[in-house]
Amino acid sequence: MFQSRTRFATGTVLALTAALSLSACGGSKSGEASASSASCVDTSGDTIKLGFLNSTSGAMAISEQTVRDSLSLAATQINAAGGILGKKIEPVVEDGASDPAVFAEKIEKLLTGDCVAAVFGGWTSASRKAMLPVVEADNGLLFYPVQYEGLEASKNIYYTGATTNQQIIPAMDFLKSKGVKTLFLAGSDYVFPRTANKIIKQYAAELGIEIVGEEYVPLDDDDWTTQVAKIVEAKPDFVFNTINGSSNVGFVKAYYEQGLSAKTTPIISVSIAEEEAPAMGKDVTGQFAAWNYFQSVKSPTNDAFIKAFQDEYGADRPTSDPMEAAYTSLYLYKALVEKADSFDVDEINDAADGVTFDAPEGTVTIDGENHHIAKTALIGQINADNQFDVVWSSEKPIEPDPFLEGYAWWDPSAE
Amino acid sequence: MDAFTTPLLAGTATGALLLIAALGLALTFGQMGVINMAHGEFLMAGAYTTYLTQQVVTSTDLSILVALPVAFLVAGALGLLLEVAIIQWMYRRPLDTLLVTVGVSLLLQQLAKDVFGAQGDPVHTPGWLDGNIDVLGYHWPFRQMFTIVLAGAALAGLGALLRYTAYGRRIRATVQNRDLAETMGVSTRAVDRVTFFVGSGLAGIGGVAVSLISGTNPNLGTTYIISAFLVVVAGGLGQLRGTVIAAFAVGVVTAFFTDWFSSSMAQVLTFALVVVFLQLRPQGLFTVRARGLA
Amino acid sequence: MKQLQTWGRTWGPLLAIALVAVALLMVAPAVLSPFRLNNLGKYVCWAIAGVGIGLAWGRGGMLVMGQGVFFGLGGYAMAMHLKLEAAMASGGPDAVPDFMVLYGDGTMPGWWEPFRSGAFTLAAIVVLPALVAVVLGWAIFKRRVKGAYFAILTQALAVVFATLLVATIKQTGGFNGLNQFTQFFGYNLYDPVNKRMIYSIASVALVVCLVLVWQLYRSRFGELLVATRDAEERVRFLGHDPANIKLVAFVLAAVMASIGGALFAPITGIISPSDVDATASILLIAGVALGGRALLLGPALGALAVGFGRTTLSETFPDQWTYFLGLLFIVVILFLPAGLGSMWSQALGRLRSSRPTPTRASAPTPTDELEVAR
Amino acid sequence: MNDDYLEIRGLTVEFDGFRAVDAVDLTLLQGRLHFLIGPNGAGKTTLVDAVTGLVPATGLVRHRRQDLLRTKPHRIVRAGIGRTFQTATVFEGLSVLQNLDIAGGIHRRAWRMGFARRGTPSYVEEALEIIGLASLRDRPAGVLAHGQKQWLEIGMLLVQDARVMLLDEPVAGMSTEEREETGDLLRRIGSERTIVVIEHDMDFVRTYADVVTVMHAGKVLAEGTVAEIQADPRVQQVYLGRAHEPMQEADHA
Repeated sequence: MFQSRTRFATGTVLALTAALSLSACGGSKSGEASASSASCVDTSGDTIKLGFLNSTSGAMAISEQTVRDSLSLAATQINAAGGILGKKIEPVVEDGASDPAVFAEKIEKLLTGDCVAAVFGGWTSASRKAMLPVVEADNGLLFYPVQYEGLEASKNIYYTGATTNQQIIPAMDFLKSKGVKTLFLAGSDYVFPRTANKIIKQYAAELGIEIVGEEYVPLDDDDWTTQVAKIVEAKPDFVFNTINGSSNVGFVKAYYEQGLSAKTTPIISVSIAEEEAPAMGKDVTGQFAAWNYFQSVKSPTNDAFIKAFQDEYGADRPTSDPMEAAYTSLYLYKALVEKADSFDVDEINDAADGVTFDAPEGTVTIDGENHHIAKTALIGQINADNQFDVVWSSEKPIEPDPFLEGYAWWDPSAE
Repeated sequence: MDAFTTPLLAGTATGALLLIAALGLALTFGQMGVINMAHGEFLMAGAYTTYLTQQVVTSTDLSILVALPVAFLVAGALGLLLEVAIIQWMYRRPLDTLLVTVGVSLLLQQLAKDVFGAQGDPVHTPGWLDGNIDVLGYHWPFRQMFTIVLAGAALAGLGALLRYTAYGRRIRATVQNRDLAETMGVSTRAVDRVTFFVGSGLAGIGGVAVSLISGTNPNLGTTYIISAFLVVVAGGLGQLRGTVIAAFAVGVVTAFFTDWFSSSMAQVLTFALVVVFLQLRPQGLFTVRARGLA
Repeated sequence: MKQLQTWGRTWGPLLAIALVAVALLMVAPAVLSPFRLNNLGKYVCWAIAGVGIGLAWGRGGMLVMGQGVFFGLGGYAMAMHLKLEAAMASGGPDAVPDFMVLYGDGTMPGWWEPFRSGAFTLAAIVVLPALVAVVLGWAIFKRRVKGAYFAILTQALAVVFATLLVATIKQTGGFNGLNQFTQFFGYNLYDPVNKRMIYSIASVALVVCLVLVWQLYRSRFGELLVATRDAEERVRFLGHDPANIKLVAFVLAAVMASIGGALFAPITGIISPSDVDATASILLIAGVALGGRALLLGPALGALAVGFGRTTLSETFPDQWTYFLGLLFIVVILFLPAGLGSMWSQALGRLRSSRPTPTRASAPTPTDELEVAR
Repeated sequence: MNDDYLEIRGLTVEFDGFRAVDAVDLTLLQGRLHFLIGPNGAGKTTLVDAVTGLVPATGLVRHRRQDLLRTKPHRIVRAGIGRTFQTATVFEGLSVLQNLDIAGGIHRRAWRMGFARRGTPSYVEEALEIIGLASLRDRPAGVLAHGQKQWLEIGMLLVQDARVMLLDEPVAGMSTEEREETGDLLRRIGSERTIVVIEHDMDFVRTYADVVTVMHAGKVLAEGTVAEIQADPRVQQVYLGRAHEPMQEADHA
């Protein structure tokens, strides 16, 4: 060991590896990029592969599993009714593991490896943002079923959840109609609440509603005591809640603990639905939520949807807005393909405008321009059974406007 | 006025919670040099115990009182199991113990997710805790006062155990000089187990208090554990006094930062403060035995 | 025979590194689909960070549980540049990233400005983590904070870092992170040939890091580092400040993690807080523990294995991945603390003479921190 | 006389109000074997700890015009002050040669540390000869006999080129022959160094000491040759509380 005679040979190794890598570096510059490989989707057989990409592990698993369930239900129903263009759906399921990078990896696998015709899934904006460049590069299709903060449109993504002008803005209209003068904003410290509140603040100025406070807590933090104390002090007419996930429980508990209630300072939420309401450990009767679908919506389509879902997964399982949006997304895909009479992405996009489906929430229509769908906004009030009584509705479907171009008061560059 | 009282009182309650969580950590670390990364999951176990107790004991008013001893036993038993199954084999490898317990922590979280679901289950606050008292404009919830009382009781109980019982004397002897204690006929193995049981059991009690804040969820442990570790680091070793002061300091300071800036910034600033604090007072952390270095 | 042994000791490891290089740079591109190759590229990025962890933890005894922070510094530095490249390609030289327009007021923080320059970005990927590591390491090591305290502080750092990222939406994209890159230093990021190029760069970076630690491990510094791990106070009485020795290893590990992160961003097309938080940091440790923390190739191969396992296991048993990970920690650390690679070394050692290995690097004896902990 | 000696003035070490070392004055000259004796708890090891920067102290410790109390431990080593510990602390996994080599680090520039060892440095060879372990050069230090470990540690001090060597009970637990060898070794290397030995074994002290300092309760009780010390009634008082043949039975613990 001591009498090592070998001269240290780092240089040699470096030269070797450099040479190896150079051989692999014959890349092409931007602009002259080779056209993306032609779609590998196989439409010759009597089945068509569709990708279901939801997190079945990690923090988002509980939410996304419900979406997975309703997608499976829709696939079963469609197959029982003869499939899409006569082809049975063959689902290829993948776990996004609540990690955006995994979503990006898996959608690539689904599109280029499994050659699925379309992918359904994603929940967090982070996962959608991660999938967007991949699905655009591969010219694939993604159906995203969750309400989100808007400000996005891609020709390769169909958004079947609400954008802000179908949930946030109607909620503000509802507050105005209730004569609300002062509003307190409470949200998780991430993109959706921050963006939603930016819109709320600008629209509130327009409506003459005063924002008397704005508080954020990290996603995984449950202690809202200090922030709720500020609500107590500010005495707002209403609290606009954009908190996500389990942090809601901490908020609601702290809120009741310090003597607030639906009578004194009601909350309107955009992420508490049928599943979350009973998990608060508090009687939340009388509080409000803004969605486009409630289990309590009265329509034959909804009754059939609820029955089918509960037959499949158990009578105790509630149905909620994202589940309905996911269910709807698969039927919309079917309608799209059948109208285009093709599984080809470009042909589907050409045929997209005006495609409708009689969904559990009511009739929805695709906007061919921005790939969002026209939806009716609903405000529900929680009753003693943890179901929502619809107390306000936009009456007719609202055209999607993800960039809020139709709203004069909206100034994206203002704070 | 309540710009001062709110963070002070709310922070004290947070500090009390951190204290309950940190006591067990400080105890096992001080005695055995073991950092148990699954300690947060013992908090979680305490919270789920509260939920389950409420399924059995239908009177919400009683259920919390029943849950306290049950949670202590459940979390303590988990700790004991961990000690017997894994930790006792690796006392000479403290860093490895830390990593193994990371694995245990992952397992327990996933297990909770599979058994109880990721959604989290509701825990109902008993009527006698459901209310508040107006302290200079801050509607101080009874629940927070209860947490402080609970921490005081845990501290007093632990102090009494250490001071007045035979086991306590053995624990103190082992902490001060393990080898000597052993030659004096103390079974340090048995003492270690008792310590682990008590330390983990305290986390179970903390879990009951946490469940009153946020119900249950599988990630509940991770929320509090980092702060509890910072408390142990800042508090130094061997003395409960350091842990007590550090817990309340971290709780109150975090509450003030939250009030002034935001929760996110409060986390960042509190961490920075602990690092700065270590610059000023590393003595509590540092001893060298001169006669033999090996 | 003896000569052969000497030859093998010196050149054996290099030969092994060369085998890794051939496998990554020639075999893998030939047999894997572009998608799988890209995945492998992702694991390679983790492996680069893993090599650094092996240096700091395996040889230096510093359990770095927050390497995600440095992974993130490099990843975000690179991502900022890619984001600006994408913006400038579509909106001219003064364009700002899309998310700043969407979520902010359309103005860019001043500290983003220099990242328009590719050269600055490359320098930042090395200098930034080094600076942070020096400041932090100085503060911690000089005050003789070590063992479990050190591990906890680094993990807390990762938690704080992720929280900070999530909360600064207008500056870092928050929870969504940075994504939607279009090009990589002028090359189209979605061209398969260019993707292979980036993969190759990552592989070369890994090989370079391996050669670097090979030289370090056989150097006097390497011996001193192991000596510091096993008996820190004794090293002080050899006239060395252990803090400096540890600092060097810690900084090198930080820079390696940063390089791994910097390549992770273009390979996966995204860097977000969940790639750099405490959980991500734990995952990095898992690979190193599995492969063999103190071995030359152990950390890298372990990281590759964990990355591969994560993908395949989550494809096969989506819900069980966490169980596998948890069990991996328990089983490996409890029964095989020196990692899977140690079995190979032991087998090799039995073939050789009974002479002691030069540095007892592979057998951890972390009693030192216990002494101090008391 | 050059300035190559160790000067201690008013050295005081306090632990929580207890004075372990109390205003000690000592001058330790080059070329002599100094012995530091005293009952347990007299403050001998603490004195060495204070000189080498292991415990904080007040007063003055000067070597070559450098105030050691204001110097960090590793800088004290670099200034030429080396020490050993009661329990031999060598790197058990490293070979004898490597142990010596690693001690030579202070002779190298920082960047040179990045290179592997090539050949054996001359000062390592020299030390190896002096401590008589040349034949065991490739043996791991962990398998050495107790005495050999102590010699190796002394060898490491030689490699460090320590001008002042503070040895804490180097012959404890050694056989008679090993003691003799150690004593001869100390004589050999002591001619051009300042060597201080803490020792309990009075036979050893009698045979090799040039100067003996007796410490008691943190203070210097007496100083002088072996004969002078033995004759000192205060020393006898300290050791046994009565005045007959004191040192023979001095404790070994």
